[in-house]
Amino acid sequence: TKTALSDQDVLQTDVKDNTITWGVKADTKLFGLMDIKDSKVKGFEIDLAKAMTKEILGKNGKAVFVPVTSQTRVPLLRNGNIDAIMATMTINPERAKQVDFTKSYFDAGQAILVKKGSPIHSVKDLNKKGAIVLGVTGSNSVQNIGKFAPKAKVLQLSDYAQALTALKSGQGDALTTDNGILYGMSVENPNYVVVGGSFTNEPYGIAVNKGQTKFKNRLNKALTKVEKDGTYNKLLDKWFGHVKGFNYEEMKR
Amino acid sequence: MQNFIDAYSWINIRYLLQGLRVTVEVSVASIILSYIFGTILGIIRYAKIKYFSAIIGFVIDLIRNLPLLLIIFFTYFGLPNLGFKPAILEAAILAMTVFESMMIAEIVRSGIVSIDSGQMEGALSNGLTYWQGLRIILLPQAMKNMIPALVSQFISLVKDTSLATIIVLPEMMYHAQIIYGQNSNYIIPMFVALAVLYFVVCYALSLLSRYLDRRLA
Amino acid sequence: MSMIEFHDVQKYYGDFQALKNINLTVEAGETAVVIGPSGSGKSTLIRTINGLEPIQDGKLIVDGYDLADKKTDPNKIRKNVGMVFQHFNLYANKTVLQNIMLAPKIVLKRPDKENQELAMSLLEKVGLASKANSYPRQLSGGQQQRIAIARSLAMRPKCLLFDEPTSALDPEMIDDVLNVMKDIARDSSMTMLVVTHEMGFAREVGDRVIFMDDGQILEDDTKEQFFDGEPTNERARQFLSKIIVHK
Amino acid sequence: MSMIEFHDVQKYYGDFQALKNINLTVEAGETAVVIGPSGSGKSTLIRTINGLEPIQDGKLIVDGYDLADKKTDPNKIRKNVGMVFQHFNLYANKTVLQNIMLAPKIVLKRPDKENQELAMSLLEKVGLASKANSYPRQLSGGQQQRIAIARSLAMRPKCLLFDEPTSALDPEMIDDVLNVMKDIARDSSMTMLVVTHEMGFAREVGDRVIFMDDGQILEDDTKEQFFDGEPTNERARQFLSKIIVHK
Amino acid sequence: MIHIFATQWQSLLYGLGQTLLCSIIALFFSLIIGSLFAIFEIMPNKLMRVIGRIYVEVFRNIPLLVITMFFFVVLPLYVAKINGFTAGTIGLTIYTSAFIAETVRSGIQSVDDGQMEGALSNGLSFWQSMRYIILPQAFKIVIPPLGNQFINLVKNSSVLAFVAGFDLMYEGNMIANDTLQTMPTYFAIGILYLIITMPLSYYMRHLEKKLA
Ligand SMILES: Nc1ncnc2c1ncn2[C@@H]1O[C@H](COP(=O)(O)OP(=O)(O)OP(=O)(O)O)[C@@H](O)[C@H]1O
Ligand SMILES: Nc1ncnc2c1ncn2[C@@H]1O[C@H](COP(=O)(O)OP(=O)(O)OP(=O)(O)O)[C@@H](O)[C@H]1O
Ligand SMILES: [Mg+2]
Ligand SMILES: [Mg+2]
Repeated sequence: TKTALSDQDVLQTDVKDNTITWGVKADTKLFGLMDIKDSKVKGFEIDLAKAMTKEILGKNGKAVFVPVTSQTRVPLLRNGNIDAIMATMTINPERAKQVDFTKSYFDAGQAILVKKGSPIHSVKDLNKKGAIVLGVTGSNSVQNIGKFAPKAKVLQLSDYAQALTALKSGQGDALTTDNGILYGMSVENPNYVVVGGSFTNEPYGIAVNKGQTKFKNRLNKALTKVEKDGTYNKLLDKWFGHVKGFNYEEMKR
Repeated sequence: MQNFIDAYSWINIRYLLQGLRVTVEVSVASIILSYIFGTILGIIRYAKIKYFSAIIGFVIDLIRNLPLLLIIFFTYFGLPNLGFKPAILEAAILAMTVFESMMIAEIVRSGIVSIDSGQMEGALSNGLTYWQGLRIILLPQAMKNMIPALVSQFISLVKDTSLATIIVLPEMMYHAQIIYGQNSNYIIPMFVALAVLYFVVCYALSLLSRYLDRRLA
Repeated sequence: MSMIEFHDVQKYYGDFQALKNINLTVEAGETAVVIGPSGSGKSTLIRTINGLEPIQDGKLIVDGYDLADKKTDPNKIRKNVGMVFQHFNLYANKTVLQNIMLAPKIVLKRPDKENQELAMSLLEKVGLASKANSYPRQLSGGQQQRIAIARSLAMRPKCLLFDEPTSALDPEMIDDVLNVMKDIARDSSMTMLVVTHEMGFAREVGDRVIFMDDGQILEDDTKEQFFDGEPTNERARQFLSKIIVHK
Repeated sequence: MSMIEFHDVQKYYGDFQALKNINLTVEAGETAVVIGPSGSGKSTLIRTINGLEPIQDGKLIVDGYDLADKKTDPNKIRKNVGMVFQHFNLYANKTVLQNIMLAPKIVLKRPDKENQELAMSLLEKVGLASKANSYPRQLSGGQQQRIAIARSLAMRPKCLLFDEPTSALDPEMIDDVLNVMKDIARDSSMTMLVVTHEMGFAREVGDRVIFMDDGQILEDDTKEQFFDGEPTNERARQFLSKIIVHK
Repeated sequence: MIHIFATQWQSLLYGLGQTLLCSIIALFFSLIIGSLFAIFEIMPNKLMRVIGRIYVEVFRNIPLLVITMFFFVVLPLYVAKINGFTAGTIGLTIYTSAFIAETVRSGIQSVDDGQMEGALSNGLSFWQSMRYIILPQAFKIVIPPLGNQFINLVKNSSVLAFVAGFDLMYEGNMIANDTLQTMPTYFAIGILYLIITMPLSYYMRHLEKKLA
């Protein structure tokens, strides 16, 4: 039952089983994407999770990855199917009421993607009646648009490809989400560009069940460790070094 | 056009077909199970057994009126709270079976209702019991009339398996999403491929129904 | 022991009284013909005997069982009392042979070999041995009705009930069915209760004629009384003149 | 001009020839009765006249239109040629009055008031004015058939076709329907073609008797020839003896 | 869950309204279009039968999401931009109409042939006979399976969530994501769907009894 689950000490069990089970994205380029050839999930978050697992459990520690969607990640965490969520999840106060976050492991910023030659050059240009901004369900971007361009209407689609396709069909004036992802799209579609730089901070955090303070603290410690020993920067370079226009140097730790 | 050529690389197609295989497996399992349970429930509801039929009837109405998506959700995430923790595949089949059984129960009930009442009277006066008359005389005739409705339901079922993407069942729709996750330009080619593959499977069911319809006519 | 006994039987459909104070005894081996205008309760009468309709008051004893008693399982009676309907009610999903063999097989557990032999001999009797593997819908009405009779006979019943067995048939089919029924009636051990307007049948093999109107039995005469004398009841006389003149 | 003319008409169902070389003329105002064994093609004959079945060869001129011609719209003919079926075919979803008023309203665009008056007077004529607001299933077969006749008459047709109008009826209902039909037949302007085994009807109001067998017309006699002389055709004689003896 | 209702009632209510609106529009048109193609399928004219058959087989055998996406992302490229709600409603209408056509066809075929013959010989045209005589009786026969289709329609309207149609499912996804109270949110959504579908199914049951 629920109480039993939260009573269990996740850290203790993980150490005993020599395994940490991570909930990760399987459909998000650069962060967590299933590789069709070998059916393994790959990306920055995966590599980071692996590094942190090794840090916590030692060289032979095992990281298991369970693909999650924005609808399933919290119930899976609650039911104990996964120990932690590392899935482009922005830390915000509303969410912090339901789960505990570690400190941020990636400082994304929200940006907008538009068609080349579009009259829209920054989020400010979207602040007018009739402007439509496309987003993706499960990202934190809606509330932010509400702050930066309150007059615009936001449509959320179920994944990035659908949102981009909707943009191409003229269903919206701009596509907004975290800059890393937008730059990825821009590489595939040179006719679409990221404009205006990022206008928010979207700190991604690892979520664990409430009450698992020991585990959370251990994760924080591991994160600091991989940042300090250069692993973090190496991974940043590996995944974002080639993304045109994305200033990953700024994000080095 | 180039998008289509790239999207239909052998590796992607193979991945899509792997998804199709799961779709078909879940569909076949759910069709067989829900056909059995749906028939039983439909008969119980038809037979007007005191209290029992009314209760079953209420449960049938309740479940068939809920979105399948939510039933899948509850099966996968709610049941562990009750001490049963199904795997993704089990949860998908279980949820589909529960839901589709209720839809089929309703079809079976209305199928039996539509059989001429003389058939049951003939059976009774011939010495058969009510249940024998139901099983041997009414049900086979009802089944024949129900073929179009049943097959429509099974076609819905096949496509509804895609709702289990929500619990990350590796079926065809989910695999398509993974593929266009690699490159967002693949989305339209993938939707076209989905349309074709679902069509092939479902149309095969349609043809089967026409064939059965003719054979039993 | 009498085959069928009605004692002050009352039957209602909701508020509507379809049978009013019925008293009637049919002895084993008798052939009784029931006539009367449409809606007079003939079908209702015959259906209560087979337990297809419950009665609300009185006693109805068939083959020694009291149908008014809730504890009586009507299936016990139906094993010995067959019924033939206006619209045949053959099993649409079974062949002719299966129609005949089904109930003996599952109700009486009669061995297959014996069952099949009896079925075929009954099909001979009704002149339809060649149709054993046809489905009901492939047969004419007259043929279907003869099969329905064979189906009832296969249970070797003590008593057969007929509800207007010829009235849905084309005129030229009627004779074949009536001939089969006359054959059965001449077998003195069979009790028959027949709702029909075929006066030729009544005259030839009936023992009694019962006239119903408005849920009541208004006349219950021997065949001789009914045909040679005149019915005493005015409505019966009227009705009789109407159906006989027309033919 | 003749009302109905068949010239060497051939009609097939798939490979099966249901009408063989039919030649027949019915004059306006005539009442012709068609008899023959089951499956002889009587229904088929009458259904071709109403365009319900296409013919494959020959000429079939009804009310001046050639039905063999693909360009002929059978609806033109049906406005003037009504049909009454064995099983009534009343609109199950409409009341009696709506059954009668529907076609005049939407086909002839007859004003409501006139339409209603005619419908009620026809209901009077068939003795069922009190049933105007009943649904077909609430009526006995005899009543339904009389409504069906009224429905046909409401179109004020020149010609009425009847396909065994009384053979699905309880015996006591038959007279009422026949009486209505006799009434219509006596109106000398109406052409009637009636498939029936009711010899009383043929004798009383028929002008001609046509005997069919095996898709062919074997006898086509005036009433007097047919009833007073004997039919010349052997099969016709046989058939006649069978249906008359039985009744 | 009560907390979700209490704090999110505005979004939920809006979603309920959109779902209801989409369902009503799609139900109305899919009934008309479905009946039309059902009639095509049983017409004497071979060409019409083939057209009816193709329509039904194509649209009931491909996923609703694909049809809807076609209207949402492909059509705007060549014809005209339509919003998610409209695209979803059109997709739902087409998809459901194929199922309804199949249902109504079986209903038409189970109406006694005599009804059509009676109407034709009474002077009505084929279409008039269909409209006044055959269809009303066919609908009566197929009320239970039609009810199933209607309920499916209401639930399938959740396809709007994929094209930002602001329906119940869309709002539910939003709320679940913002608050992370996933289970309570979907429970609430389930209850709101029941509010639409339960009365619908009881109404169909009532109709079935009334017309029996
Ligand atoms: N299931 C029923 N519910 C209500 N009333 C019924 C029912 N069955 C019969 N009745 C009514 O009971 C009366 C007797 O009906 P019944 O069928 O026994 O008459 P019948 O003499 O057999 O007539 P018919 O010659 O038309 O067959 C009629 O008034 C009829 O309308
Ligand atoms: N739709 C059809 N398809 C194939 N064969 C048919 C069809 N309708 C009638 N027939 C055949 O055509 C022949 C003539 O049938 P029809 O119904 O005209 O006979 P009928 O004289 O009216 O018989 P009945 O007295 O039984 O009504 C029969 O052999 C019948 O089986
Ligand atoms: Mg009766
Ligand atoms: Mg005929």
